[in-house]
Amino acid sequence: MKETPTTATPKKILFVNTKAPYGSSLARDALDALLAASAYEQDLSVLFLGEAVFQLLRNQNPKDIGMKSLAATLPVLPMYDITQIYAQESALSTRGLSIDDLVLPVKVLGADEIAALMGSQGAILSF
Amino acid sequence: MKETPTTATPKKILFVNTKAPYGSSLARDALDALLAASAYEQDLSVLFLGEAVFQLLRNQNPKDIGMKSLAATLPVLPMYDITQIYAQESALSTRGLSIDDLVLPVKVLGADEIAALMGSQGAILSF
Amino acid sequence: MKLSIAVYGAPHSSEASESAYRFASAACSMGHSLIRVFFYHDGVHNASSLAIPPQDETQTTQRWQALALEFNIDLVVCVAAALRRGIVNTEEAERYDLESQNLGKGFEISGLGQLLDAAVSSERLVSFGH
Amino acid sequence: MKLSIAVYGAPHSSEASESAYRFASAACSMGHSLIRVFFYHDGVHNASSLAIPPQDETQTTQRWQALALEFNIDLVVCVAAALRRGIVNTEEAERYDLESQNLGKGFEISGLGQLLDAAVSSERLVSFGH
Amino acid sequence: MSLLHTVNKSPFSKDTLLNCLAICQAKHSVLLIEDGVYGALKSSPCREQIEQLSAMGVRFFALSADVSARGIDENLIADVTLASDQDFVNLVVKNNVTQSWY
Amino acid sequence: MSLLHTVNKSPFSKDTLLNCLAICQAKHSVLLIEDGVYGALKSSPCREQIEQLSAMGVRFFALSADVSARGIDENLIADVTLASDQDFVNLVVKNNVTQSWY
Repeated sequence: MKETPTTATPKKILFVNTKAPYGSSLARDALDALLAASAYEQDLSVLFLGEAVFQLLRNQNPKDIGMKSLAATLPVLPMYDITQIYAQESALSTRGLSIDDLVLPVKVLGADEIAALMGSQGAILSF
Repeated sequence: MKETPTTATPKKILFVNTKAPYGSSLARDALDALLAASAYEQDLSVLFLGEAVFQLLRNQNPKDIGMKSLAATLPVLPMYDITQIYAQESALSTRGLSIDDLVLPVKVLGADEIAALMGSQGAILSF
Repeated sequence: MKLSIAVYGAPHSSEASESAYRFASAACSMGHSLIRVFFYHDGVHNASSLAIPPQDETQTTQRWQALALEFNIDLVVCVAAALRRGIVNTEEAERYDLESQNLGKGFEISGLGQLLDAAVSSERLVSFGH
Repeated sequence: MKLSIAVYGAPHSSEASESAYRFASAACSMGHSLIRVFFYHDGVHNASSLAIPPQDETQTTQRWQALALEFNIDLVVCVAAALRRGIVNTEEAERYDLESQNLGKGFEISGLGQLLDAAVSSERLVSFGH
Repeated sequence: MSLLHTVNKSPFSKDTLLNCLAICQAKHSVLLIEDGVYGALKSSPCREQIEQLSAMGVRFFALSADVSARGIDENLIADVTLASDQDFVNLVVKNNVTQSWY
Repeated sequence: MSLLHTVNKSPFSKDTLLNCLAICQAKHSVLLIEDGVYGALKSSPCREQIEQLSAMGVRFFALSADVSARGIDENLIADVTLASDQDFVNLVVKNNVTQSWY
């Protein structure tokens, strides 16, 4: 049987989110891609940069704008074995947000840690 | 014959441009709309705000990115009887541009003049 | 009051068409006369008869069609923007020898001049962009 | 080297698909193996068989088709993104009882998992967004 | 003449709201919609300008559906009034002309 | 590990380039494409950061086709090198991973 080494060892793949929810569908599309990816048994992590930290805010209620709540879906990530969830420290502080405002536990990273995280990946999916 | 007063007197209509060329097609789409509008004998004017002042730069050569030069088309505006052409003073200065860098003569406006121009219109088309 | 709106954003991808629809619906229910919705730039995708959003998501095309039918609104799609983006009616499909058309019922393809005409014939015009 | 790219922008509206194509073309001509182009979000419009840009503008769909044919590239369109935006193949058209299909020849509709698969099977993946 | 501005981009990442505020004058109204409602946050980078312009007679609104969607109802600047879709229509009708910033 | 960043938005109106530069380190490369090439202008709001990072070992490039398209060839920061489409491919190949900022 032919060996397929690239799939045998889990590959480190980072999903980078940079968009606020709802104004465009990219935030939702990134989450859909992440959930689909969870079936492939790779080493997945997800990072929320800049405006994307707004995706994590509690109390989202987008019913009146005809959309589904991201905040209602994001907490399922750990159930899909996605536990490496990161948010940019400066993005939170600039927006006056603390981790208590968020719908799921995240690890808060500074600039150097973000550079190290990105640099350690086998691939990055940018949203 | 039934009178149509709204079309009998030319209506003041302002085209407001806010986008850089090429990254999106909105700059081109705004210009197409303006040229189409010139056939209707209304009182047209056009204003370049923020990034849109980049539309007016000389020496654009977008052949290698598969697009048509805005700088090559914009100078036809006066031939279409569109002579009220305005650009935002602060947008030019922030970008290090002077009116000598532009492909057609424009009237440079400060913030108060822009507010007055917008306020005097019968309609604004925002791009 | 006579109103018109211009829509520059595609459904789903951008919130612009959602905002435009809610504005249109509110204006009509308040008794204003919405005479035209002009779809330009990515807004032309609002007119696609082939878009199939999941059942629990907004059915954009049908929603515009229903509103237009109830309140007698012109739904005008810019021909140049539509051709570039793959939205064609039967006439254009024949002209360009395409195997099918995909313009939703109730939408009309017309020239860019109809945007200026909307600005001239309405007392207010509002743009919804992305 | 084995490469894949992800395209999130629609032709004409955004420069993303132009940049993606030029990158793809350069990579192929340099002897790299471009194994997949994955079209997601507004990128699905790259696959429309009904888009008719003016003759002196870029014929996006045909350009991808020609490149894929010459260099044996998978052109994969995300099914969920495509259905929401009105890009359907014959199978989906039948399933949803639509009167026509508009997926360009050479493009294949598939699941979102193919994006991750591209990331796993390629040595490099580049995203082109708007 | 009265002028309505709509703004649909967040000032945390784009200069859209800043550009709008730069030309705002008394009797103008500004309606924040879509991602523009983030501009009404107490942490907004435009908070100072909004409060100054508000004191000068510019009126500020945020579309209620977009505020609720984003979960920020509790954190808005006091000078910004929530507006329904009907209020949006009334703002368009009452002002002579509308400039959409996007 | 080496990292390539691509940036396609103008820093005169969006914070995309600024966000990228905030996490840039020595051995990273930054390629400005599409409207991102305005970031290479001498008048760029990010000029100082680019020059500082360049001195620290970050390499900066601007896609030549996009620079010419916009007519800004004559006004670029000296630390930014013009790149062809082939150079873009080589940058992707030589760096371990690419983050696209858009």
